[in-house]
Amino acid sequence: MSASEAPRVIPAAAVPLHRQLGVTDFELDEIRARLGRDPNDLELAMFSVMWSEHCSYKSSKVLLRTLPTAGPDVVAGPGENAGVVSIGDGLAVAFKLESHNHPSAVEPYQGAATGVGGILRDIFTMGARPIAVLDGLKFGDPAAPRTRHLVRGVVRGVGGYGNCVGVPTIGGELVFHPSYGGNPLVNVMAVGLLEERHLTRAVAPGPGNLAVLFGSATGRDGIGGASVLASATFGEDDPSKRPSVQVGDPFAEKLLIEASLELIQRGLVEGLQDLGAAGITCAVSETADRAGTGILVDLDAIPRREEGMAPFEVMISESQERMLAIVRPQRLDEVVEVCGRWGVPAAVIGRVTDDGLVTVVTGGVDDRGMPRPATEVLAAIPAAALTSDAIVYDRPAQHPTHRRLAPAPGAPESASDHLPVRGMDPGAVLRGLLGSPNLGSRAWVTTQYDATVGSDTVEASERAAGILRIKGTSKGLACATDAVAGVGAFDPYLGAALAVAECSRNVLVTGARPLGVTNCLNFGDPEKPEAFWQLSEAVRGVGDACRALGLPVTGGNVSLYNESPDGRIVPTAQIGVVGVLDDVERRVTPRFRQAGDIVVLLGEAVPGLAGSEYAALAGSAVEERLPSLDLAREAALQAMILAAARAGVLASAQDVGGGGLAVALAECAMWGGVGARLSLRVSAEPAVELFGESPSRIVVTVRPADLPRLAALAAEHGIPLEPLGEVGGDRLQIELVGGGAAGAAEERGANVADALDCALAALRHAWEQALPRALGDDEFTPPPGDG
Amino acid sequence: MRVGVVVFPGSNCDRDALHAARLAGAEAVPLWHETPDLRGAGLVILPGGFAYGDYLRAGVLARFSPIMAAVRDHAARGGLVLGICNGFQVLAEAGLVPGALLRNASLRFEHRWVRLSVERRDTPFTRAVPEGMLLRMPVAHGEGCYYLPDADLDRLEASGQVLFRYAAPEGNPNGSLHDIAGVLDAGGRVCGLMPHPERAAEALLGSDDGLLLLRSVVESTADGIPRVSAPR
Amino acid sequence: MASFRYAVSVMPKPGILDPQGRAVEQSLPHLGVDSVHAVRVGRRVELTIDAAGETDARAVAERLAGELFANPLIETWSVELVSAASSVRSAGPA
Amino acid sequence: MASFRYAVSVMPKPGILDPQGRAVEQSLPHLGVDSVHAVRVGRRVELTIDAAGETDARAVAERLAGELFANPLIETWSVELVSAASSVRSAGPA
Ligand SMILES: Nc1ncnc2c1ncn2[C@@H]1O[C@H](COP(=O)(O)OP(=O)(O)O)[C@@H](O)[C@H]1O
Ligand SMILES: [Mg+2]
Repeated sequence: MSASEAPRVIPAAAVPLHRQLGVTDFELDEIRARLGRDPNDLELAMFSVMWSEHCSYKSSKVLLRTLPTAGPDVVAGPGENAGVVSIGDGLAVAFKLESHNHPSAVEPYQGAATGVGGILRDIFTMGARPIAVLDGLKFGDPAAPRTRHLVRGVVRGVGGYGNCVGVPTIGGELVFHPSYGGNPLVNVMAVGLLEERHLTRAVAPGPGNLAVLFGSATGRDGIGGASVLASATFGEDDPSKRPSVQVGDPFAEKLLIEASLELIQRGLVEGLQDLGAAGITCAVSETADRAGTGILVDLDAIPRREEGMAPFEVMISESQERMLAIVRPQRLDEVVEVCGRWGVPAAVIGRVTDDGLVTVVTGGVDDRGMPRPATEVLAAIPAAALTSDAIVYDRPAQHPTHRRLAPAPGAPESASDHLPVRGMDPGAVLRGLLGSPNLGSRAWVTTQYDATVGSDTVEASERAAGILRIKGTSKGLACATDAVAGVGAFDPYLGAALAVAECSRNVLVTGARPLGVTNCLNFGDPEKPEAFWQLSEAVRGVGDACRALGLPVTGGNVSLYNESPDGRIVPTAQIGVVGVLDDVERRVTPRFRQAGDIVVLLGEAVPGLAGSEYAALAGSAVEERLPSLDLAREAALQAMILAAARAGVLASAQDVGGGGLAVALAECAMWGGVGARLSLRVSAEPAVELFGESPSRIVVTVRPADLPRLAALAAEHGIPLEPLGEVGGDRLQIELVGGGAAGAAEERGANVADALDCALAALRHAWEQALPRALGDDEFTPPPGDG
Repeated sequence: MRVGVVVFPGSNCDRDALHAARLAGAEAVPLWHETPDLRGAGLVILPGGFAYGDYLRAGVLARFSPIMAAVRDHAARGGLVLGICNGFQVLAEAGLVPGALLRNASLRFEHRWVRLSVERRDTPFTRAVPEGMLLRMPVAHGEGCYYLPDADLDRLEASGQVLFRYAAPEGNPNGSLHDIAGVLDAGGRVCGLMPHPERAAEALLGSDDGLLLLRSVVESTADGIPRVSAPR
Repeated sequence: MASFRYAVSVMPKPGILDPQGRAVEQSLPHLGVDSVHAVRVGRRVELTIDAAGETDARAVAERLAGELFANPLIETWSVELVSAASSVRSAGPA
Repeated sequence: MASFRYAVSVMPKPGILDPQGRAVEQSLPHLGVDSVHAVRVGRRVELTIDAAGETDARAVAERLAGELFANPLIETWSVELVSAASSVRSAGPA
């Protein structure tokens, strides 16, 4: 007998309903204050889902308000289903990141699949055609059978949904860290393209307009905490009949996309809202509240998939693939025709009113959609009370006593005094890093994703950013998503700021100008002061970095309570950035291009190996320092690289990220199919220079004749520049020179190389085998050629 | 010449096919699956995607769409039909080309760039392909493992109905028998292939080899009347 | 008019490679099971048919099985009358 | 030691959305069929188990059904003893 089946000490009836629904006594008082009376059971159920963390952002709202949201390109910022930024020519891009962590932990395939479905709906609700998906995935130890099961299921689920709806998955990240063992993260970013004139808002204006629900019928999916109501309603009924796992139907979603976009393009809807968390309750209350209206819902008109559903089940069901449109009565026939042609059922379920209330009735409405005398009113709640006037907390934050030195949850207990910064064979370390689960080729994942459907994909997958061209223009879009969990584990502020810097750098190295930031904040239980402190530090980090880099935050998502019996996840601010390339033909890629090109390092290493992949490989780094981030320096570097790309100086460019400079160089060489002969000045420790992950560095190559122009740009922006050598051959050779290297020489053992010298084939082999080996899949055949 | 691209519910490469057909110099029009009217198209493309979600078995539900009767007639009259990926699965389920497409041997969805050898250049689909050239284009499917019982397979080979094979270095992504990537019907007018030529129609996207197939069709029908070139 | 519920079982033909069955077999040792072999994975479709009698209903079921649910090139099928409700019992905790 | 062949039927739980069943129903009008409803699509796994007796064999089959073949969150299953050969008759031209 599992814990949940154990006989309750307190009989269920002794626990008041609101508490069973997760509503605190204090919150119940707040609800009473807003209603001026006691809520009935249905109203309580509606409040419980709308005042959940997921819908109300009650713990994070005070923090999110501090984020910068304004910018010259912003068309729609936070508060809408997705942020929208202009890219000129009357075109705009909608993009957003969202989590589906908990559903994916329970049922990885369906959890991830419905996560993709949910974020796509946020995009096309705005009037944008979804054109790209990126996924930020975090798991525990790849050798653990449970992790393998989760990774397989989640990757299949992301692909299963995205491939079927026909939106290419062009990027993302897969990160293993022990703290995610009991609580994986599945964050999905979607990007859509729209004509600005088709921008659609999630509003319910115009009393008398109709509320039309279209898409799948409503079943008992995703009825979580409120299922306690079911026992009140159904007595002894088998709880297994109340499935809370949602099953995705990408085929239905594809039809929903086409129907929705056609409705928008033909100007048939006044407002459009997808149904996500809290289902119909959320959709009607948010659209009404935004428009300052009310909505009357005729419960009996809502198409159901199952018989015998209780009113609360219908009102809070999270059945997938549904949309709510607000329609003028005279356009209803056309709306029904469009939906019908796409095979999408549609039903009028209510009307916009002017009383500011969400009213739920049963027993019939008159021709005007208004209640008859005999009609029973099941619920009547001010729309604002459910949404904009929902409860907000200012929670206590408390930083942990060991801020930087506390080992991350799951990290090995014993700390080594120092990392082996001397006496190592750098080539062996590089192969070890490329062969590690976090840095190896992602082909095992990306071959399961359709990256080319849509015929717009210019670059995908292994690169820093995915690039799409925009048909009918010379433009391109660069998209990336990043988190820096390794550093976030020690310092949530720094981890979040680094993630913003890295993600926008990833977009910039393609030559694209970043337009905006979306984010997904994955944290623990906000009621624990330490977890709330982590969240508030991370928001501060995102805000500071965005201000320094001149980037508006246009939207995002917050996922809290990411904890398991094994502990809390490390603070994880997942960042998404979209940028525009004026001429996609002139994009810059990381691939080394041509023998004789000069390899140049822009920026310089700062000490601090904690949180790096090198530290993870070496075993432990809890005594080490963290790298530091100088946001002014980062901004200058980003301005410089954009100027260099625009001037056409760059033959290639790659951001220095996980695994440090050596890994960045190895990637440029492997993907370009050509090596390099380099020498690196080592001022302090070879490990810091080669494998440290200090930010604000980019490796570029230029034609020899272009070096002076690059140097001039670097000088102009105050960026340190160091030519390292030249492209050529089939090996990556890095000679270590300077004071730091000389000091190390004495300690070098007889078998240790003086320089890093590896055949590309050996690097590629390590890199290609990393992930299949980590996941124990020996049947996978990596694609030949460049990733 | 006019290319018609069938839009089934769940097709998701229909726009790509229309775009590529236009790049190849054709006039391209969408054809709605409920309407059995080919709008005068000389070539009908059944595009990639997941018609009816690929539920039950890839291609099987689409096979019963009203437009398929018109496609069948078109083929019977010697009109050209090209099924790409899901379109190939529909053609196979409908019996318009021989064989069945089983789940990939890896049991995974496979998105990869592959290389195709062109087994015959005397067909309306391949006449513009230079001798000896391997065509580079992506595959993206979960059920593309070509199967025919042994005896039928021998007959297929003998009659020259194998048109494309997966070639080195990437090789066979799905376990198809005889590395078969695309086949012809007995009359040589209907072609099904798993890889996506329409996604390889511009150098910017990595390859324009796929355009050669569409150019071949445009050339074959330059005078408006498809020339018949039956397989050996 | 009466309702009849059928289960149509569709299995890969003998001789057709069944990678799913093979994958199941390969995963069995991890579960500590070594007594299982000849695993084949197919489909089961349940449907309710309204008809005047069983003969008529079965004819529809057989037709759908052969034309829709199974591909005769690669699959075999059988049609079985089950009770009006699903023949599969509910199992496992929710 | 004897051999027992089982068929495990795995079906979507009642109440759980079955996109496949729904798509099949939607396309039935194209086949001129309007008497069919409540279509559910599941899996059928056949396997042979070596054991001293049926009780032991069935225990293995039940365990695999619940742990491997079905996902108890969204699926139900049933285990049925079939003849040593596949219970599905061969049909259509080979
Ligand atoms: N971390 C965040 N940063 C900025 N905006 C956020 C963040 N989290 C949520 N938001 C904004 O709050 C609003 C509500 O989010 P959400 O409930 O996830 O929307 P939806 O239900 O449409 O998915 C959205 O406009 C979203 O962009
Ligand atoms: Mg939304």
